[in-house]
Amino acid sequence: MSDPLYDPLVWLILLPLAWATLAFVLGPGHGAWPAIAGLTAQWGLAFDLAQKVGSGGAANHVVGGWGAPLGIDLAVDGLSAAMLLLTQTVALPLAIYARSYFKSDDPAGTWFWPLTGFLIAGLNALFVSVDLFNLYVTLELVGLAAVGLVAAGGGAQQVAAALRYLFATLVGSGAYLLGVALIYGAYGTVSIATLLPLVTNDSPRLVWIAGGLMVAGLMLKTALFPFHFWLPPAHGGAPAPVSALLSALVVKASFYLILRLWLGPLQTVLPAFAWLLALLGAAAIFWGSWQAIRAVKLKRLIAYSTVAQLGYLFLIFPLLAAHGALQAGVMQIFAHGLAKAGMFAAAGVLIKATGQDTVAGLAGAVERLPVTMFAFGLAGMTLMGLPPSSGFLAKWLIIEAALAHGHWIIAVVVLAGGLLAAVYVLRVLRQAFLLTPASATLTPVPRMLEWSAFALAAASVLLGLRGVELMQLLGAMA
Amino acid sequence: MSTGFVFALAGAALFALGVAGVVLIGHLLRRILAFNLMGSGAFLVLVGLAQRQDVADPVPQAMVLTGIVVAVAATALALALVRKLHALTGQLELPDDVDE
Amino acid sequence: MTFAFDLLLALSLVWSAWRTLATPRLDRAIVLFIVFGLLMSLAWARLAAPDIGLAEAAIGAGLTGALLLDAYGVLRRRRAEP
Amino acid sequence: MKRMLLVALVLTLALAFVAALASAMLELGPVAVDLRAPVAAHLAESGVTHPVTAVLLNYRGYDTLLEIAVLLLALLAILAVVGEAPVSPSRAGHPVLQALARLAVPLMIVVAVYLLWAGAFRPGGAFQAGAVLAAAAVLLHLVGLQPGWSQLRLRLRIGLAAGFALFLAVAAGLLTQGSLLQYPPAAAGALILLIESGLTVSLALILAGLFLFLSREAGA
Repeated sequence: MSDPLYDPLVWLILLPLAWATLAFVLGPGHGAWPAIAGLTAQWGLAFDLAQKVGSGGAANHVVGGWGAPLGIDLAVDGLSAAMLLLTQTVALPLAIYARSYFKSDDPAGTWFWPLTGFLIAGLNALFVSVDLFNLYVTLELVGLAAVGLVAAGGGAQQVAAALRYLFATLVGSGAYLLGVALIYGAYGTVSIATLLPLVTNDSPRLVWIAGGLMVAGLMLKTALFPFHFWLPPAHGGAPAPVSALLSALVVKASFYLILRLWLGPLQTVLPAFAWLLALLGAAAIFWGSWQAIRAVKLKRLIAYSTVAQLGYLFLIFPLLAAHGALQAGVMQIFAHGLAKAGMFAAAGVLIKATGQDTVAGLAGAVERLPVTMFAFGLAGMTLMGLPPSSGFLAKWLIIEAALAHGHWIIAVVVLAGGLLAAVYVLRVLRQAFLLTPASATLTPVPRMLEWSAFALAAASVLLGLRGVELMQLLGAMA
Repeated sequence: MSTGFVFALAGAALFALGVAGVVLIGHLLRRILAFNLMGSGAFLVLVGLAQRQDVADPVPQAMVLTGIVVAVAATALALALVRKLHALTGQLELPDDVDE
Repeated sequence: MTFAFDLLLALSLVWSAWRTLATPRLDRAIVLFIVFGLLMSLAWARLAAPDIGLAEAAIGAGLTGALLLDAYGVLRRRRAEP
Repeated sequence: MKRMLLVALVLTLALAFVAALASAMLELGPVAVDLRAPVAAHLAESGVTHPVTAVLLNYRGYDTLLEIAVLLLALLAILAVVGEAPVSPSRAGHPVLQALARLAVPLMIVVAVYLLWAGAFRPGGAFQAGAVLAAAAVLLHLVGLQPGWSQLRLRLRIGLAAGFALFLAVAAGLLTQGSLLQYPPAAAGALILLIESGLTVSLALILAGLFLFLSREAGA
């Protein structure tokens, strides 16, 4: 790096921290413009970083100049660069959406901007950290910010959901922390790069326990079946922009960390659990889809769909040795991230406009809110995995990797999951195409809400056509 | 057996006790206590195991200082939520999660 | 001798933690939790970690204990009023 | 009956876990990396002489930066949860207690300043100092001399955020030295004291805030 002041990796952490603090000082309800400006700059930084990493350069930053294991190192490879790019790409339209969504007197929006700033800072810091203890701090930053956003200004239901979420996330990070403590006890370091050559097949038993604890804690935070109990009330009950941020990004962060441990320091330990995780992933697909099909409330349906879609991510673990499985996983993270952000944003518009939060209340939505329903349909297309969407590409890649291994059962699960997704998506669309009931009233909603939802949903489909670039980025993985 | 080791073992027991408490206890204030016990257990393991030769190691000690502050932050947030829930519903346990 | 002290302290930690969760009265549970925090400070002193001992006494037992007692007081008053 | 079975099951699992963990801990050999040596070797450049403070604010200062963010964030989340509540009149305290508090508080401030200053070379530092100051504020509240905070005026918001903002600004400014938080050895001691002083004030306000924002609805 020629100019030490311009290191995109560091500014991706400093910028959101700075605008979050500014938003806090500006006071209740303020801070939308600093957030949008900051996120725009961050998007540019993430894009620049991805290009740099994609063309073969790795990026790292030695905080304090000490170097691991004494200091803390930050590093970006293809996987981190992809996650950073996704985070800013989802957060920027959602910020524009949220500015129109929260009216000035909405108690849920009072501290939305600083909380979101800390959330984004935590996510970015998590994606670039290569120090196990530092990762714990970033996990807590993300978790507490997410809980605060869920609870903000809410009623009893929301507060109860936030508490459930808080206990899940705290136990999850507690288990992770004990794992880190055991690793430090066994090796005397928490730096991933230093640990890499030290952890071998004949590592002490304690390291296996540590690996199990860390992954179990992160599974709880990722809401993998049967640890998903906290997700539907939290994601279903939060304000729409918050649901979108949580479903698209926050649960992916802990999944990313599992992947990072799996490919990195614990690569000799964790593969023993591969089929267990894949089995739970398959169970998540069936259980989540079934609950989505039965859900009464619209956002509940979308939240259960998240439980199901997270299941696909865990199917890749038995396949990771094969070329393409990692690409499949990241494509699914992108596809679901963009589509689910778009879908929750669209649901927020529908609920605001119709004043009802049930699926049944959507009758006639197509003729009255065509843009929003189109956005919902596009996002649904990605979730079902129809070509040419990125969801199709992700499922195709999983099936390809599964067949290359001879694990046809995984391919069957993926296909069945797509059919189940079609059932719950079409259930919403069918209702929306019904005639408008005479009693229905429609509150006008800002155009910006509809179009930012549309942009996210459309991006999830269009990414399917530009998947090659993303693959190249991952090819640069160390 | 060294001092570090004794407290690492105690930490393991505290952690397990805390997790069992969070899982089994419905009363929210007690659940917060259980979470704190669990955190203290992890801290004791971190420092105790690293100092099993009974030589002080400043690195895990600094980590625990960080961890204690994070734990009190989480506890305060949890208490705020519990008090809010009690003000709204009069309950100190989580209501069943229903979709209606 | 020091080993016996360590063992006793470790056992008291686990015992007070157990009583914190198992005792039927909530106010006693909170007091036991504060006692647990003070025992933790002693343990940190034994582990040659006086910084953590100070922080644990001030933040862990002190502030957390005050927050818990305050919450308990409010909840009890609310229950008494209506 | 079902409940009893569940309790028995969870406690058995917990015991099994402790047994497995204990036996695995016992078979542990010596560690591959010993950080005590580099911690001691670079102490002279770190700007402080107390190793824990060196780790906390220099070697792993980035952890601490994020940790302050967590604390500020928790306060924010609490504000978002409890919302604007009417402030309750402070409880009438006992006059003897009030007199005692009036004596104790200046003493606590002295202790806090000592802890802050001592942190560079012996146990102590911004956290302990901030906690003592916060305890002083809580004490004043408990005896009825300090009402719970209701409104978050601009001045208070600045005070709460200042420590973190200062830390962040120093961290970013040190990018000119080559990387985040890279203190030049000559200025490290002064910069760390600057950061710790800012942190002490903000930590005291935040920790007191955790208590005072929550307890303002005490009368409700």
